[in-house]
Order: sequence, then C-alpha cells, then structure tokens
Amino acid sequence: MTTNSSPVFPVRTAMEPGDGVFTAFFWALRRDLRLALRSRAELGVQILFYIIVVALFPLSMSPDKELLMLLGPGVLWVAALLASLLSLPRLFASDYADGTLEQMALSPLPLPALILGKISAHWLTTGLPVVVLAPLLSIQYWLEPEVIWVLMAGLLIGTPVLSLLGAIGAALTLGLRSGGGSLLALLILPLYIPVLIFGAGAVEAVRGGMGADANFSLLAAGLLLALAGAPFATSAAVRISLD
Amino acid sequence: MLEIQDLAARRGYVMLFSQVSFKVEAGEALIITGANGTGKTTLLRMLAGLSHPLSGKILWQGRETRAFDPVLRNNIMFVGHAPALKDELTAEENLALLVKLAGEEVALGALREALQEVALGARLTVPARVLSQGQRRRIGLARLALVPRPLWVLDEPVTALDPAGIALLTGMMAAHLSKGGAVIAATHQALDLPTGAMRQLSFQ
Amino acid sequence: MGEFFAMGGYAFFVWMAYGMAALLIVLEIVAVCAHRKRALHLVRHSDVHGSGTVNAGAQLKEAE
Amino acid sequence: MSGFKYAAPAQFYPLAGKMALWFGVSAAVLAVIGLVIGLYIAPIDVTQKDSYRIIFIHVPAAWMSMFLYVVMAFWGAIALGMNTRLSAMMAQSIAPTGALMTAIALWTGALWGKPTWGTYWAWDARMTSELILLFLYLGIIALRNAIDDPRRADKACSVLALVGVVNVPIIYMSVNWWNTLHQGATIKAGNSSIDDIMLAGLLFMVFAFWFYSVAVTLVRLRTIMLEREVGAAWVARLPEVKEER
Repeated sequence: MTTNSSPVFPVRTAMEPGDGVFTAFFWALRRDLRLALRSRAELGVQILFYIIVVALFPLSMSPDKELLMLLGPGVLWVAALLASLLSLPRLFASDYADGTLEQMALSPLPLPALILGKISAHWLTTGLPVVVLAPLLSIQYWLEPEVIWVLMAGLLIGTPVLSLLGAIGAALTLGLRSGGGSLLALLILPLYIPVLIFGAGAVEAVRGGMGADANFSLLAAGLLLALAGAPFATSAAVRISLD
Repeated sequence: MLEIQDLAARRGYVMLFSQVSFKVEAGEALIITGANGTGKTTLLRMLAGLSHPLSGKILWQGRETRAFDPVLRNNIMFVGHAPALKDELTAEENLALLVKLAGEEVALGALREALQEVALGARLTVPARVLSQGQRRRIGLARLALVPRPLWVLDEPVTALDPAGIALLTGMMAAHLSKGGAVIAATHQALDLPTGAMRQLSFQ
Repeated sequence: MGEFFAMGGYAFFVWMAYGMAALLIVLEIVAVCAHRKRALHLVRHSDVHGSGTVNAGAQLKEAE
Repeated sequence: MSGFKYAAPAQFYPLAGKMALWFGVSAAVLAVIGLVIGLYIAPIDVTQKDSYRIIFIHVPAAWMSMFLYVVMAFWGAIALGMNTRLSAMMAQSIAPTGALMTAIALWTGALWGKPTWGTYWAWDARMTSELILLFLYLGIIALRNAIDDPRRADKACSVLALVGVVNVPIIYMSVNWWNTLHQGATIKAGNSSIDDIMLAGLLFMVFAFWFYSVAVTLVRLRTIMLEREVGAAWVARLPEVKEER
C-alpha cells in the first residue's frame, strides 16, 4: 500500500464510545429548538390541540362539579398522551426526507446522543407546555389547588417518558406510507399505559389520603429506564429505517 | 484504502447485483455508471456504511467493517441525492451545522470564505428554502472543502450543477486526489479528471 | 350423556368457550394451509425460477 | 451463512416439516386426553360447579400468549444480533399464533367471568393485561404488514418485540397496581386447592397447546421460507414444487 492514510488528512482515530456525547446532545438540542422556533405556528397547533381535547370532555358529559373533579386528572393525562403522540412523526420525518438524518447516522458523533438531543427538544416543545398549561386547564375541572401540584409533578416526570418511548415508534415507522399516525399509535399507546396509570393514579392517591410518593418514584424509575434504553433502541430503529 | 470483496445486494425479492469486487487506493477516482435501478445508489450507500450487504465484505485499510462502523464514519464523506439542508435555516447556519456534525471545528470566517468560494457569498442570510437546487448543491461542495476526509463517496454529485459548478466540483476532486484522497462517484457526466487517476466501472 | 352436555347448567358458557377456541384453532390451520398453497403457487409459477443459481443480478465490469 | 448448520434455510426446511408433523400429532393426542380429563373425569368444583372447566382452555391459552411473546422476542434478538435470516423468519411466524392464543384467552376468560363475577368484562387485572398484550401482538403484525422490504420488516419487528418484552412485566405490574387500588384484591377466581386430577388435566392441555403452537409455527415458517427464497435453487428442487399439481 503506497501512502497509508495520507498525511494531509488528520488521522481520525475512531472515537471511544464516551467522547462526543455532549457535543452531539447539544448539537441536536440547539438545532431542533432553533428549527421549532423558526416554525412557531406548528408549535401553537400542538398546544391548541391539547387545549381543545381537554375542553371536549365536559361538553360530551355535563359541567357537574363532582363528575368533572373525578374525571379531570384522567382527561388531562389522556390529552397529554394524545398530544405527545400527534407530535411524534415530526421528530424524524423532515430530517428523514431531506437527508439530514442520513448525515446524522453517518456522523462520527454517537447517534444515541444526537437522538437524545432531538427527544429533549421534542419534550421541551410539546411536553413542557402540557405541564405549564395543566393548572390553567384544571380550573375547567374544578380541581382543588393541592391536587393541581400533584398533577403537574406527575406530568413533569411522565411526559419525558412519553417522548422517549414515542421516539422508538417514530423511528420504526419512518417513511411508511400506512396511515401515518395510526400505526404509530397502535405501536406506542400500549407502552404508554403504565405512565398513564401511575400519573393519573397519583392524583387519586393524594385524594385518597395515601400520598403520591409511590406513584412519583415509579414514574421516576420509568423515566430512568426510558432514558437508559430508548435512545439506543431509537438509534437502532433509525439505522434499520435508513438501510 | 477501501476494498470490496464479492459484494451482493437484494432489494425485496429481486437480486440487485452480486460478485462485486474492487479496490480503491489513495489518489484514485472510481466512476461508477449504469442504468437507473441497477443498484448504483445501493452500492454507494453500502460503501458509506449506511446499509448491510446481503453478502460479501467491505475492508477499510484491510480491516473488515460492519454497517455504521465508526471507522467508516470517521473516514468517509458521503454525499447522497438529498443535499441534507433544512429549509428554515440559512446557508450559513446549515453549513455550520453540517460541519459540526462531521466533528470538525470551523471558525465563522472560514465558513463564510468557503461559501464565497462556491459563489454563494451573497446568499448567506437567506433561508435555504429560497435557494435553487444548484445553489443548495453548492453548499454541499462547501462542506466537502471544509471537512477533510480521505474518501469521498458521491452519489450523482453533478445533478443540478451548472457548468461553472461542475468545473468547481472537478477542481475540488482533482485537488483531493492530489492530496492523496480517493473518490468513488456514481455519475453519467464525463468528468475531466487527470486520466491516470480515473477508472470506470459499469453495471451490466 | 345429556347431563354431560348440560354442564351443570353452565352449558352455554362452557361450550361457547370451547367452541370458539376450537373454531379459532381450525381457522388458523385453514389459514396456514391456504397460505402454504399460495406460496407453492407463487414458487411454481414465478418467472424468477431458479435456473440453477439465484439470478445473479448485475455485475460490475471494468470498462475503459 | 454464519451460525450453525441448520441456520441455512435449505437444510432446515425438511427438518421443520418432520418436526411439525410430530408436534401436530402429539398435540392432538394430548388435547384429547386433556379434554377427557377436564370435561369428564375432573370432579365438580364446590363453589363454581361446572363453569370452572373453562380453565382447561383459558389457563393454557393465557400462559402460551405470554410464553410465545417472550420466544418471539428471543428469536428477534438473535436475528438482530447474529443477522441470521432464519431466526427472523421464526420470529415472524410466531406472532399470529401468539395473537390467536391471546384472543382465545380473552374470549374464554370473558365467558368464565360471566358466571363467576356476573359480567363478561370486570376489568380484572389479568384480563386487562391480556388485552394490552393483544394490542402488542397486533402492533407487531401491523408493523410487519406496513413494511414492504422483508429484511427491514424483520429488524423493525425484532426491535419492537424487544421493547415490548421489556414493557410486558411493567404493564402487568402497573395494571395489577391499578386494579388493587380500585377494586381491592378481587376474590381469587378459581378454587384454591387444585386437586391432582385437575392439575393433570391442566398439564395435558398446556402441553397440547404448546405442541400445537410449535407445529403451526413451523408450518408457517416453511411457507415464509418458500416466499422469501422464491428464486433459490433448493426451492426449485423441492418435491412439492416439482410435481405439477
């Protein structure tokens, strides 16, 4: 072999698994947040969807105080699930279409870290607004103040798990023509159920005087498990979709 | 630099190609031609490590590699059909992102200079959405200039480039070859590269 | 035999359960056999018929 | 082709045929014995009288529905790890039978619930988890149909099965938590002391269901092999392909 790898090109030793993680994470986070802010209208639509869904239930039943107090947490949680689900295709679809996802997969930076950055940006633009809006919408459901805090805390821990699990489904269904969101919903909603049970259950537990620490610790455990596993599963799914 | 041994690929139930073997050394340009649908893009994507071959081996400096192998990701620059740009961002922002994604640190000045060279100087702050296809490809050329990688894998690099663009591309390729780099490109356009360094392979 | 089928008054529930289970299993067996027949038909009449070797697809030749 | 000798579909195809026959026949024999014991010989249950006999179908189906999901995820993991085509096809051929077993478990569970709890659907923890398991199976089958390229479909379904298998225990635990929170511990359905005859009947039925699943899966596997290797030489040489029926 004549010149091995020519001197002009810096010999890039393959990165150890550890380094490049933070550069990758913040690269993706800043980029996706900037992209989201550039298309603010789209963000508004996501949040409006959440508000409208929450408002539908009293209309479909009755404005009766007892009933709405009972249903409130469940409705807010289901609406949060649906809002997260609807915004998931946006996570990879445009990058898949314009070839940037391909370049991300080929980058020397670790793909799971890039994906975690994208998921965090997705949570900040869809999950966090849900948490912030929760107290405002709780008024529609006559929820008592101390319960609103429990609901917000549950949503704060739970919505990132929705984004993390949802990202796996979004990556698996990349570029598939079949009914866009419905396949994604079928794949991901069963996985959302534990988060829904412990999140909505936290309010029930507090109302029942049992306190919600068990619920929160389980939700937090779910978050850690999702944080540890989802980025890797998602990057495997992305690589499969790019194949 | 890169060696392919008995590569085969299948899409769905149809066999695309098989028994494909060749070698690319420093300073060589390999031009791959063939009708549409014969698997040129599939082959290039495999070389870049984007997809698994049905069978066969891809060796980098004699070492076997799998798909998405870090060695390939650190030594190969792949330019696909889509120019990997975000419509909402400006040419400058896009280039900065792509260069950082490739793990390179480049100052803003150097970025602007690279864009000047590919005749996009005036278009720095305008969203990529309004740029023409040719101008978007030129941002890709600027990326090629800024990110030093021994092997370029280019899929139809000439599409949407005007004659000046093509001259720019061939100039960059010639410089890259003289620096000891290598190029594998799928294209129908005759590229006037130094004949000694150019080999052509075609799918029959 | 009569009281066997009566199942102590729960005939409806017991035989609906066993009946549906049997039906579903039979349906699966029928479906698998039909699937196999379709596959065999596909193999026999597909033009990709193995002429000794898997059709090799394109080869990459050195052309000057 | 990496992996052990039988990794190559060509060698495994005839073997799978023999195994399918053996498992099918033994499943039938075991089922007959199990049904005779369960429906005829086993004594009447003191509290539930004869309606408890449904457990001889419900329990094996429920166990198989969970067992098959884990086996599917196992073969999926091997397909992802070793990139072998055969294990991916095996995972693909298990999914429909697993979904069927879940459907049987749900149907028989509802019919057992009516006389026991007075309603077909009492949001019992096990039944609710079984319903969610059905959604997981249907999700994998839907993803399989949505992807045209078989290799991408294999890998995508394997990833989904692995993610699912991690979540199945979590779902069961959370549904149990949710159930006890709202209904308190439901009366332990079914008799507390299972005497030997009932246990024997149950075991026969479990093995019958297991062998049945293996047989059906292997037959479906052979069919998938034919479809996937349409142009392969070994397919052309198969007796059933040669003779023009």
